[in-house]
Amino acid sequence: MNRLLSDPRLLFPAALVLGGAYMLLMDSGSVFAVTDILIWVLFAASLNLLISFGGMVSFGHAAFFGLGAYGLALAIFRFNLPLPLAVAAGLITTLAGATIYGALCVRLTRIYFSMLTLACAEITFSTIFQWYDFTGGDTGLPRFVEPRLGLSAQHFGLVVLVVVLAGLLLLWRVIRSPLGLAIQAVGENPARARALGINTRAVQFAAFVVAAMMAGVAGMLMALFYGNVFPDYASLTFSIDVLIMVVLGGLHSFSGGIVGAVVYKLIDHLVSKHLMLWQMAIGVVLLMVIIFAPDGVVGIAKRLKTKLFGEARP
Amino acid sequence: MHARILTGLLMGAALALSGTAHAQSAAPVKLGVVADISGVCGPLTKSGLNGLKLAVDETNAAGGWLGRKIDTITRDSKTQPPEGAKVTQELLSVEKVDMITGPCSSAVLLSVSATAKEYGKLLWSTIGSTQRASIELGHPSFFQAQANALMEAYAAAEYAAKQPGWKKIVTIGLDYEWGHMTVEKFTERLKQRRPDVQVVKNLWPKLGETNFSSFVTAALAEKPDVVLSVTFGAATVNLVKQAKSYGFFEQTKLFTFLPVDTAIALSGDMPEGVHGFARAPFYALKGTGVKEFVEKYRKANNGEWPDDWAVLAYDAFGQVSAAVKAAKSIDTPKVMEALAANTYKGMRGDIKMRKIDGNDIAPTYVGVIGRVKDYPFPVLTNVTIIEGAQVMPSEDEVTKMRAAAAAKK
Amino acid sequence: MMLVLEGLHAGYAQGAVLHGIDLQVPEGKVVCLIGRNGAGKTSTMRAVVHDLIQIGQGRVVFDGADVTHLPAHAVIRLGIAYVPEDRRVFANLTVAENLAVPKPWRIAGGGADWTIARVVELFPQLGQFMSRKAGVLSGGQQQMLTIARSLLTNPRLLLLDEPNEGLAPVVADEVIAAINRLKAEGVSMVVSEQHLRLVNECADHIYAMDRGTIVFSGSPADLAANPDVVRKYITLAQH
Amino acid sequence: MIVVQIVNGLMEGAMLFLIASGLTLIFGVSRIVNFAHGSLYMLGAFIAHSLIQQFPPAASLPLFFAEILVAALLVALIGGLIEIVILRRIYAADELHQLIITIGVVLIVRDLVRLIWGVNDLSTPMPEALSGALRAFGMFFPAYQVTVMAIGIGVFLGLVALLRFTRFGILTRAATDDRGMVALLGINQKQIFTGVVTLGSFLAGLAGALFTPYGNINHLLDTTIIVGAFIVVVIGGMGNLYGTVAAAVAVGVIKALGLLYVPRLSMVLIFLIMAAVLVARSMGRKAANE
Repeated sequence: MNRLLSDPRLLFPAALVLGGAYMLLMDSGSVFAVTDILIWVLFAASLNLLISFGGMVSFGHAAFFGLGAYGLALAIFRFNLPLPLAVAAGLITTLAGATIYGALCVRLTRIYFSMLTLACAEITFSTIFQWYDFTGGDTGLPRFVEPRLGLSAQHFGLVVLVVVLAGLLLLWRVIRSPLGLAIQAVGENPARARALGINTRAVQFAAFVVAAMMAGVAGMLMALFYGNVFPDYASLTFSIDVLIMVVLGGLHSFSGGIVGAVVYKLIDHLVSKHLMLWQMAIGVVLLMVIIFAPDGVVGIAKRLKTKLFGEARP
Repeated sequence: MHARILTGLLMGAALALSGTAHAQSAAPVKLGVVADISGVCGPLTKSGLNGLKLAVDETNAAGGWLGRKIDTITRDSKTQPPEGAKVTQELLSVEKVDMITGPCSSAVLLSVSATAKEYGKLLWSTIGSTQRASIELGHPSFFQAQANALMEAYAAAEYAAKQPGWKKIVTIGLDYEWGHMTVEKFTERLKQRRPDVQVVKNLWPKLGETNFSSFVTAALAEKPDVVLSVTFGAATVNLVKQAKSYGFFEQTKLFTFLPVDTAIALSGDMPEGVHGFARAPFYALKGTGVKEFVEKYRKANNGEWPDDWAVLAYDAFGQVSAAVKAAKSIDTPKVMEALAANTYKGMRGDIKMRKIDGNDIAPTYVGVIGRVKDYPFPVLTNVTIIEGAQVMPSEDEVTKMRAAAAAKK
Repeated sequence: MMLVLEGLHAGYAQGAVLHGIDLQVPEGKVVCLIGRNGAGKTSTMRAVVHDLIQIGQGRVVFDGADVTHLPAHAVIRLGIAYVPEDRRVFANLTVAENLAVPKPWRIAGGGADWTIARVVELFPQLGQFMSRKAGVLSGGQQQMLTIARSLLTNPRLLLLDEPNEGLAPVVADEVIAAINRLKAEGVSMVVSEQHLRLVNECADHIYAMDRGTIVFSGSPADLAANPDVVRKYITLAQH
Repeated sequence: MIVVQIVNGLMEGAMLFLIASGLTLIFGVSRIVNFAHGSLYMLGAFIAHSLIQQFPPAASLPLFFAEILVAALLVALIGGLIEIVILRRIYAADELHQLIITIGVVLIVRDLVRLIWGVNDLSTPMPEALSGALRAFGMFFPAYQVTVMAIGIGVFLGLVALLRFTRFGILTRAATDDRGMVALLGINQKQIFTGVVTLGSFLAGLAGALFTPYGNINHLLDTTIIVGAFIVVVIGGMGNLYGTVAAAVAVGVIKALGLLYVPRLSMVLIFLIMAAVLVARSMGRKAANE
């Protein structure tokens, strides 16, 4: 049973069927909430690839979320391109950003890498924020398209589900591929990887681009979901939120980013009614998790499981 | 193994989220408040919420709307547009609110407005004032209860045009939409009225700047007659305090956005003679019920004075209230119809919404800072009221602006 | 016994590297750890002072006291000093400042107390460079500085990790002379190396390591009688 | 005109230095990217505000500076407590966990400030004696800013002396080079960490307290300040006090001149410099791979 569930060939179709049923059967309110979570799941999973497997902590992952969203929105709003071409434009914009930033960032390691990603993201944010004539500046491009392309909540939710699952599957495949193994080798110990003849920079660059592209896809989904784009998509707040999700979920496992996004959004939802104290609530949870359960929610679950069902077989 | 946790969590999430969609009871009217509680807009929002609460409580005490109580459901947009869209969607689809109010920042207002449009539910704004919400992106369920930013820029220009000594102007505008639009439209209108006036320099501090000294010296270097500062809240306080130490107020004049909260924040540090424009300074209001409101408000809020945001929230609710009564319905089209048809006698005098852009034909208050014995903080004196009708873009212009925005696509 | 390791297991995040080390250092003696790169010599020393490594099973006993779970600085304060392989001088501090960091945690009494004057006497070169940044010193000078710096904590046991690695023969001679002088003063030592020089010149007892275990234990004479051990676990000396 | 702007830039540089110096010291020793530094700055500002409200210094400059100092000391105490209660538990954790925990502190402090002082903009009167401008060389020099600049220079010299000549300073620099080795010489790292974090917090609190009468304070000061402080610390070489001075002055001057010549690029400009410094670092030295 266990093995069956951890096998992607069964897991993903199962998630598709269950999720699809959920999307089609539930009321719009719940579908909206789950759609929003799914988009963050893909965003967080993409950062998780970079952090948990590549050992690269990006402070500026939202840059690509923003680039994807704006690439798509501008293609539609400024150039009246049809959706497929706009999607291509979003991907190309993200790819361009990822190539430039990635080439620069992978030259650095650890905190210097993080700081450079921060600088790159802030440059992206500032450019979007200040380029009024083109990007619409701080007020963005509200309603550049009908929210959800005019689809019903349920149908759009289904589209998001399919895209997000496909994205996750792709990330999963990347991690299991030779490239993924190289990424992990570099992430664990760059010196040893170099000694094994791996071109560490090339591998890190590849990981950076893959993660960025998935973040771009998430950004495009968000843009279409609300029919709006705003500079906030590329903001430090978004970068930090997604970083928190990954840590909250737990490092060093594929599900960390996914679980983290879900848990973060749930906490956010639960405390959102306590208007004055939601930040403190998230702060306290973060402190608790890092001090008492540094391997995150996934780690807690693993330990619980070991306790309940005995030692897990590797 | 991961998989099981994942599915479990997703299921849990679904249950938790759907659980909030409790059954509808026909009784209360639900008013969704999308408020920018955390973030730059926090202070303005807090006053606005106080004003709204006072109005809702009074209305409920008097039996509510059409015999139905009013429930407010408040959410924090965190001053982030995507979050604003998200909570609006939640309020409309899960909580099934009947109307929405609240946003402060232009960007959040626009994102909330886009979602409200989709549901055709009334959205009224009392803090956020970007004209994009009423004109370019206007829609039949949007109601702007104050002079929008464009009208305000024109009003400021009308006032400036009447100051014969103001010939050479430097502008300091926060580097975002409100700053840029106001500087641009102010200049445009002023040039029409007074071709002899020159705007010699535009300076653009970034949003969130705390050190204005370089901007002050750069402005003073031009030896202007007046400096127009399109800033609000913290930025205005920083600018005024820092300008003082350069002897700014001995060398030139300042003309800026000065709602009551900013004047209170500056208090003792506010130099006399600063020219300011505001949306609803209670001490300058000539309409009905002002004195009673101030008393009630202070009693409910530990003696705090109501600022423009509190007044506007209260006054706008009164206006909607009257429209609901007149329409005998809370349906958006009917309420909008009533808003456009009826004149409301509020604190800002007789006021009425214009149908084409859903904008109140509302005044702007402009004056000079002075001190009077009634209030422990500086107030605008010799207040000129620039009537909304005088600065509103005509219906033709609105149509043209909408067409231009559509063509720019 | 000065130091006893009992069935010690230890490792890093990536996995275990020591698999049950048993080792004893008698008071006043020099024990040599030999073995090739990656045999576990450095990890063994780190396990004693808890530097960067996590201890699993087993015990570390120093002078009769169990120190297995003490933090690094507390172990040092009991009288162990560690001179790491890569020296780790404070590059941006001057030689004098480097020497000002340690404190004589253990007051030995009498002439055994180390002072700056005495370490300079041991390594006269250091005296000339007191105000120079440690980062610009040569490898040999850095090695001397590191040993001197460690001595200023007044250790009873000194752990020297490949002190001759990468040093010119002349400088290595100087280091060996210093080791012999310390031995004469009664400091117990654990010295690791890949070659045979130190073994021949100072060792009282020898352990050979391979893949995280002890594969040989004996006196220099025992080692000489086992050419197989030498061939298998020692890199042939280049000099 | 340019001269005036450069002078302004220098004065802003002094303020930036006060904020960034503590951050760089803490980073140097603990390698923690301390997002909570901005929160401590904000606390300094609010505590100074409350003190000045409670005991108005009126014309008494000594009382005013005493209040500033008390505010900074209280922040130092809070910072020390945060180190002992929270940060100390995670020195062995990886950098990401350390970073996130400081973000947790930011979120908690921000809500605490909202609870205690509310959300309104607060302004504190400037002491009469420092509110004017000094006139020299045909230019206005605002007395308060000149004072802050003098304090900035004083703090710099004090820090240099502290780091050079005291045992605490030598240990701090040694720990900045290699904190593991410091422990291997028998020094209890925790004491150095607590000391440095307390000192850094004091500097953050001092900067915040000094800002109080100069501008408007609200619960957003933390975010407003922290990114700027990071930029200075990164350009200055992360952990390098001298570099931080140079970077603070450079950023101050570039900002002041930038608004004259490239007003619309001011935001991007500083980040471009930061990126350029980092990239140059990767090309120039191997220092990035430590």
